[in-house]
Amino acid sequence: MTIGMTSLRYVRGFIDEVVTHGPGLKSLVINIDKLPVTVPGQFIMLWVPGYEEIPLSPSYHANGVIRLTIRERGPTTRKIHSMDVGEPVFLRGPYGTGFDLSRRARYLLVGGGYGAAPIIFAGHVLHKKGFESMYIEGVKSREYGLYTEEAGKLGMESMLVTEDGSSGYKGLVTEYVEKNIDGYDIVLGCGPEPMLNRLIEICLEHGVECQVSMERYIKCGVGICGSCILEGTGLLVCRDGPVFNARDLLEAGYEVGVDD
Amino acid sequence: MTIGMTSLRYVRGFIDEVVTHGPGLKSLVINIDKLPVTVPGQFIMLWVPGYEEIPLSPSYHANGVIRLTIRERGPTTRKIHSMDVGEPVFLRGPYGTGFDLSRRARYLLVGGGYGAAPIIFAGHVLHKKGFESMYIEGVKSREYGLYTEEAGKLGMESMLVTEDGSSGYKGLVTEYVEKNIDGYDIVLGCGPEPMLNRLIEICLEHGVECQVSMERYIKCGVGICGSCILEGTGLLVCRDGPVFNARDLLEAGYEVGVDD
Amino acid sequence: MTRLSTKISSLTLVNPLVLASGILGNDGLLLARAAKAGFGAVTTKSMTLEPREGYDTPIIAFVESGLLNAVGLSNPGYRALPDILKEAREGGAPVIVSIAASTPGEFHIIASYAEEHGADAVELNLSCPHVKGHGLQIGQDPGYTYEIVKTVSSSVDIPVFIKVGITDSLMETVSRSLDAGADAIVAINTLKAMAIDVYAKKPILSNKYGGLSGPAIHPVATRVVYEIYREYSPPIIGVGGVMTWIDAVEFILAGASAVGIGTAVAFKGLSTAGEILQGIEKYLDSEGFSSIEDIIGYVHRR
Amino acid sequence: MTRLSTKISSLTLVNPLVLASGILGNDGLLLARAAKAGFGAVTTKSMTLEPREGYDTPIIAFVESGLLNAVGLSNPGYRALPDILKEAREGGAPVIVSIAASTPGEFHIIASYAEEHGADAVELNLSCPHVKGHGLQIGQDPGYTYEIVKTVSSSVDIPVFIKVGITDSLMETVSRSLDAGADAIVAINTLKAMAIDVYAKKPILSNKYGGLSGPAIHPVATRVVYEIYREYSPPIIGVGGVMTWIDAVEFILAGASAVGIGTAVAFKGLSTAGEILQGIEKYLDSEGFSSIEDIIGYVHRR
Ligand SMILES: Cc1cc2nc3c(=O)[nH]c(=O)nc-3n(C[C@H](O)[C@H](O)[C@H](O)COP(=O)(O)OP(=O)(O)OC[C@H]3O[C@@H](n4cnc5c(N)ncnc54)[C@H](O)[C@@H]3O)c2cc1C
Ligand SMILES: Cc1cc2nc3c(=O)[nH]c(=O)nc-3n(C[C@H](O)[C@H](O)[C@H](O)COP(=O)(O)OP(=O)(O)OC[C@H]3O[C@@H](n4cnc5c(N)ncnc54)[C@H](O)[C@@H]3O)c2cc1C
Ligand SMILES: Cc1cc2nc3c(=O)[nH]c(=O)nc-3n(C[C@H](O)[C@H](O)[C@H](O)COP(=O)(O)O)c2cc1C
Ligand SMILES: Cc1cc2nc3c(=O)[nH]c(=O)nc-3n(C[C@H](O)[C@H](O)[C@H](O)COP(=O)(O)O)c2cc1C
Ligand code: FES
Ligand code: FES
Repeated sequence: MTIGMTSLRYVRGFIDEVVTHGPGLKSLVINIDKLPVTVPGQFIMLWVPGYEEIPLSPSYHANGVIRLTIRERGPTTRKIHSMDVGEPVFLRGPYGTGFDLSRRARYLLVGGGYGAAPIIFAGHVLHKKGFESMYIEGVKSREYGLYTEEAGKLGMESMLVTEDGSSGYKGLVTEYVEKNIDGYDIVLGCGPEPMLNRLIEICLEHGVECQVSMERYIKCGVGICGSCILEGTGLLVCRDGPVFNARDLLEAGYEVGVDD
Repeated sequence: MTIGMTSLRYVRGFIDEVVTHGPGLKSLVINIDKLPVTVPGQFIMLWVPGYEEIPLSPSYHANGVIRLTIRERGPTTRKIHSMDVGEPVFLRGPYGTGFDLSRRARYLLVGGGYGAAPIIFAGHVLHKKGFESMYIEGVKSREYGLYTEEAGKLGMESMLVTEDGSSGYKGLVTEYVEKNIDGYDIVLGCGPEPMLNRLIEICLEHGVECQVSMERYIKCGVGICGSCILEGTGLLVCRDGPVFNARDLLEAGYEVGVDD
Repeated sequence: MTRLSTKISSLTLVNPLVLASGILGNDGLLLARAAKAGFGAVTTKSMTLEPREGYDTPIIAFVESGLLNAVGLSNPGYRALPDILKEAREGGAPVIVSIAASTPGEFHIIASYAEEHGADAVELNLSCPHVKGHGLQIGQDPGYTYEIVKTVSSSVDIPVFIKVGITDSLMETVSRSLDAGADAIVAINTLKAMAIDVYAKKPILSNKYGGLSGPAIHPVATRVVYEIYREYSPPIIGVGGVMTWIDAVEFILAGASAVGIGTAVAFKGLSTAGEILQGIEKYLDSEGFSSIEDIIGYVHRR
Repeated sequence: MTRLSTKISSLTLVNPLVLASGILGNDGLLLARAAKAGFGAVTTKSMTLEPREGYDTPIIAFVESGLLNAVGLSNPGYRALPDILKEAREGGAPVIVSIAASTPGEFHIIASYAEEHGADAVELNLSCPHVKGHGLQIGQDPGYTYEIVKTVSSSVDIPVFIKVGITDSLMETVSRSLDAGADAIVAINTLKAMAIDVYAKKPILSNKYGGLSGPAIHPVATRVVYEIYREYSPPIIGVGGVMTWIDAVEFILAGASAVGIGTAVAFKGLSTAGEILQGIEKYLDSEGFSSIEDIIGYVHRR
């Protein structure tokens, strides 16, 4: 895969809208014309000059509008959370692999925390294609919920899973998936690694295809610095991923179920 | 005018045929695929590694075959004259302006010496377009004749003018032109500068448009080194020319009739 | 001063674009033509004491990232300056005379002669990478540079610019030049390079080595402009790989008061000046700046 | 020896392509993967005595003519070498351990440790342009270089390569390195450069300065390879802007026995190795050469 020259320079966009979802969770809707269009699951690098640049998987991108859903975590995301409508941000990308949404199949979409971002984007695309899919989002508590409503509005079946039972199904998102996986052909997952590991196990048990988006420390984004290595596999998250087919991961030596 | 990137690198061609026209006059027919197509009057730079590179105006170019008609003059052209079928040569280009052959008009084509090269090429193109034209070639003596026969084969009216009367009309080519210019709309000329100067004067007198191809020492070919300046005009032969409309030349301060 | 105008020492330019030395600079009418095409100032080819034929062709080679040249300082010799200057000045823009020489005495002779015949500034070429005994070898010796600059700056009244190339002692050369009275720094000259044609199996240039210019050297030049501005903030003419208005603005933000253009002329012709100026104006508008002066060295401010 | 194989001192490579230092070189499995993707040898990231986090992002900036990086020598420290080497060697290609250090003693410690744990060669990085106290500052001092190379070459049996950058004393550094027992020269490292985003109005890299690689530096590297071969004809690994087989062949004709590749991996991925090798084979065929060895330094022969 050759990276297109257009993906290599920063493009400036301006914040058009700031959505506060819940504690430490915001989305920026950004007007940005010249950014090549992103496939759900691909990531962009966002740079606020004076801070670090960080990888983010858009929760929506079409017609010159990109939406980034961002959890406050450290200095850079804190800065981003302090930004207002009209301020500029700098994006380069998109990079890496996206979810394979090309097959007419039944998709089970599973997002955990801000991992819901590329998942709801995938939902939009699948909806547009008229493919059948269900959207499941796992969070600690209802105030962290992101996109079940948006999925519902698209006419998709959708479910919020909260650890504390404050809304929707009570428990871990993976428990809910395990109970409802029958009838689906492909599971798409993004979220904390233990969740993804469990998702892979469940899919293996049920013989269902599984694509997961992995997270590592991304510095260059283009497969040159080696920072984003998936230990023990020789795979790069920024170039071979972030979206991997679970089978490829396991074949490369990735080990699930070690840390939950 | 922006120079295309494809015109900037050398393309290797192989000599397919060597034609000996007369004393010190040869043509090389060269197979060369990747050279962008030349407009009659434009020039290419020919490089034989180990020697200088020199500007030449093709006498034919189509379908991956280019013909260069070359007078032996100094070390580089001597080397070229010693080359054989199968040997490689390196070309870059085409550069500069070509003759304007776009108008449905009656063209008088006038070549002097190896200046006949772009003129016969123009003849080929005009013939293909079905435009009316006459080909006149001026040389010292019949053994230096180049392309009157070829013009004849194309079905064009053609005339060899020899200074010694060994064939065709006896005299200077410009004398013949002066007598026969009536009825033509455009004169295209290439040859020694005194010939071109006289041609310009004749055209002025008869109110006929005149395009001439000028020669200066061309080193870079792309308008950067300043070597090919037409003194007193601020015009560059390699970029503003080599083909100039006589009117533009005179407006820029070019002086005719000074040295013949 | 209008929004595009800029100052380099005592020279005022209607706009910051300078035709770099060596590009069409042997002929006064061509220089005038460049000025009329939109260049805010024009520089002659580097003039030497004696006329120089220059090297055999090929004198130029195109590479992926720019251009190599080994013209060999071909020039008519400094005695041609009166004619060149007379014609060039009719373009209406200041004319900078570039000088290549080996000793303080030679530089002095040519600089004085240039001043006498109407040069608006002289530029001492301490950085030509492919001609022995000229240029880069001098630039590598800050002490000798000091001597040369001192000699010239104390003998002419017009501004004296110093053209530098990439050497280990670059910053020291700049510092000593400024100590010696240099009025502006021109950075950078080409980088010593080579291109081989794999089918010809030979270096392309007859001189084998040539100077690399164009997009290849732009990030190196930007770094140098930034460093010089950060350390000494003299007037700087940034040169190297300016192909678009973005490259020009990069130089100015880094600290350049003006921007030299060479290779872009080979690729796009003289009209490139107009396009770059348009781009700069649009940029000033869109970013809310009122003039070029507002953005000189801007990246250092925050 | 097959037609694509080549020798660098006592190392035999199945083909002349070497993964350059700093590209994916912190992880043994990645190095093995590069070997399997077709690289004839692989180089680790430059290893330092202590682990280094490296700089904040942005660590990379794209420019028209290539890439700027300021990774900041991020590496896990030389004590990670046993693991890296064990995994890397499974790729089947020789593994070159690059070392960045400040003193002969430090270079010695890391080189011996690398040898002990299976390195096929060590490469002394005397040329990193954007990390203080490492690299280029050493390369500018031929005497100190001599001391370092002497120390290392007399303490390990595996070949010792010297990686050089562009400095005024480059040829002297090479000469002293060879005197001191260096087995091959790796040329060149990146050039110190800067990229400014005109809308951000800031240098892009968090470190401001970075190393320029890619097409921009290829003609400079070709010149250096040519010069080193002409003067000393040691085994040379030519590095800098190899994007296509043509660039690789250019280096080999100029005198390189092998060709390093870095930036092309960012643009085209590891599969670029296969494409370049194919191109080289076709070239050998079409030009009537029987092997790589036939064309090493070919341009010097006529
Ligand atoms: C492919 C991909 C897509 C992502 N998509 C999203 C998204 O849509 N929404 C979202 O909120 N987040 C997403 N993330 C995570 C996001 O990039 C991090 O939360 C962000 O980089 C944190 O930056 P920070 O400086 O605010 O916080 P911190 O991470 O706390 O910064 C402090 C330091 O931690 C280190 N660091 C930063 N990121 C990482 C990391 N990933 N692993 C290890 N160390 C790190 C750095 O040294 C940094 O300076 C994604 C990550 C990846 C790899
Ligand atoms: C646009 C253009 C098109 C041309 N087309 C043709 C063509 O189709 N056929 C053809 O035979 N010739 C053509 N010429 C002329 C041709 O380029 C020269 O005859 C050739 O360069 C001579 O090279 P040489 O080294 O063999 O001879 P010489 O010119 O004797 O070489 C000796 C030296 O003379 C100098 N020199 C070379 N060319 C010139 C020059 N034009 N003016 C002044 N000094 C010069 C150089 O220093 C050279 O090293 C053309 C010239 C131009 C400008
Ligand atoms: C054909 C050519 C000739 C040059 N001649 C000179 C010269 O005589 N004196 C000089 O100081 N610089 C000379 N230069 C260098 C330019 O002035 C400029 O510093 C360099 O080309 C970088 O700018 P660019 O990338 O815009 O071309 C020459 C450059 C080229 C391309
Ligand atoms: C991201 C990156 C990191 C690098 N790190 C190192 C390094 O640690 N040690 C070193 O000697 N060279 C390092 N280099 C320089 C390369 O090895 C190589 O010399 C340079 O990039 C030129 O080759 P290229 O144009 O093929 O990239 C690095 C280059 C890049 C792009
Ligand atoms: S982030 Fe640099 S290789 Fe993936
Ligand atoms: S030949 Fe160089 S400008 Fe015309």
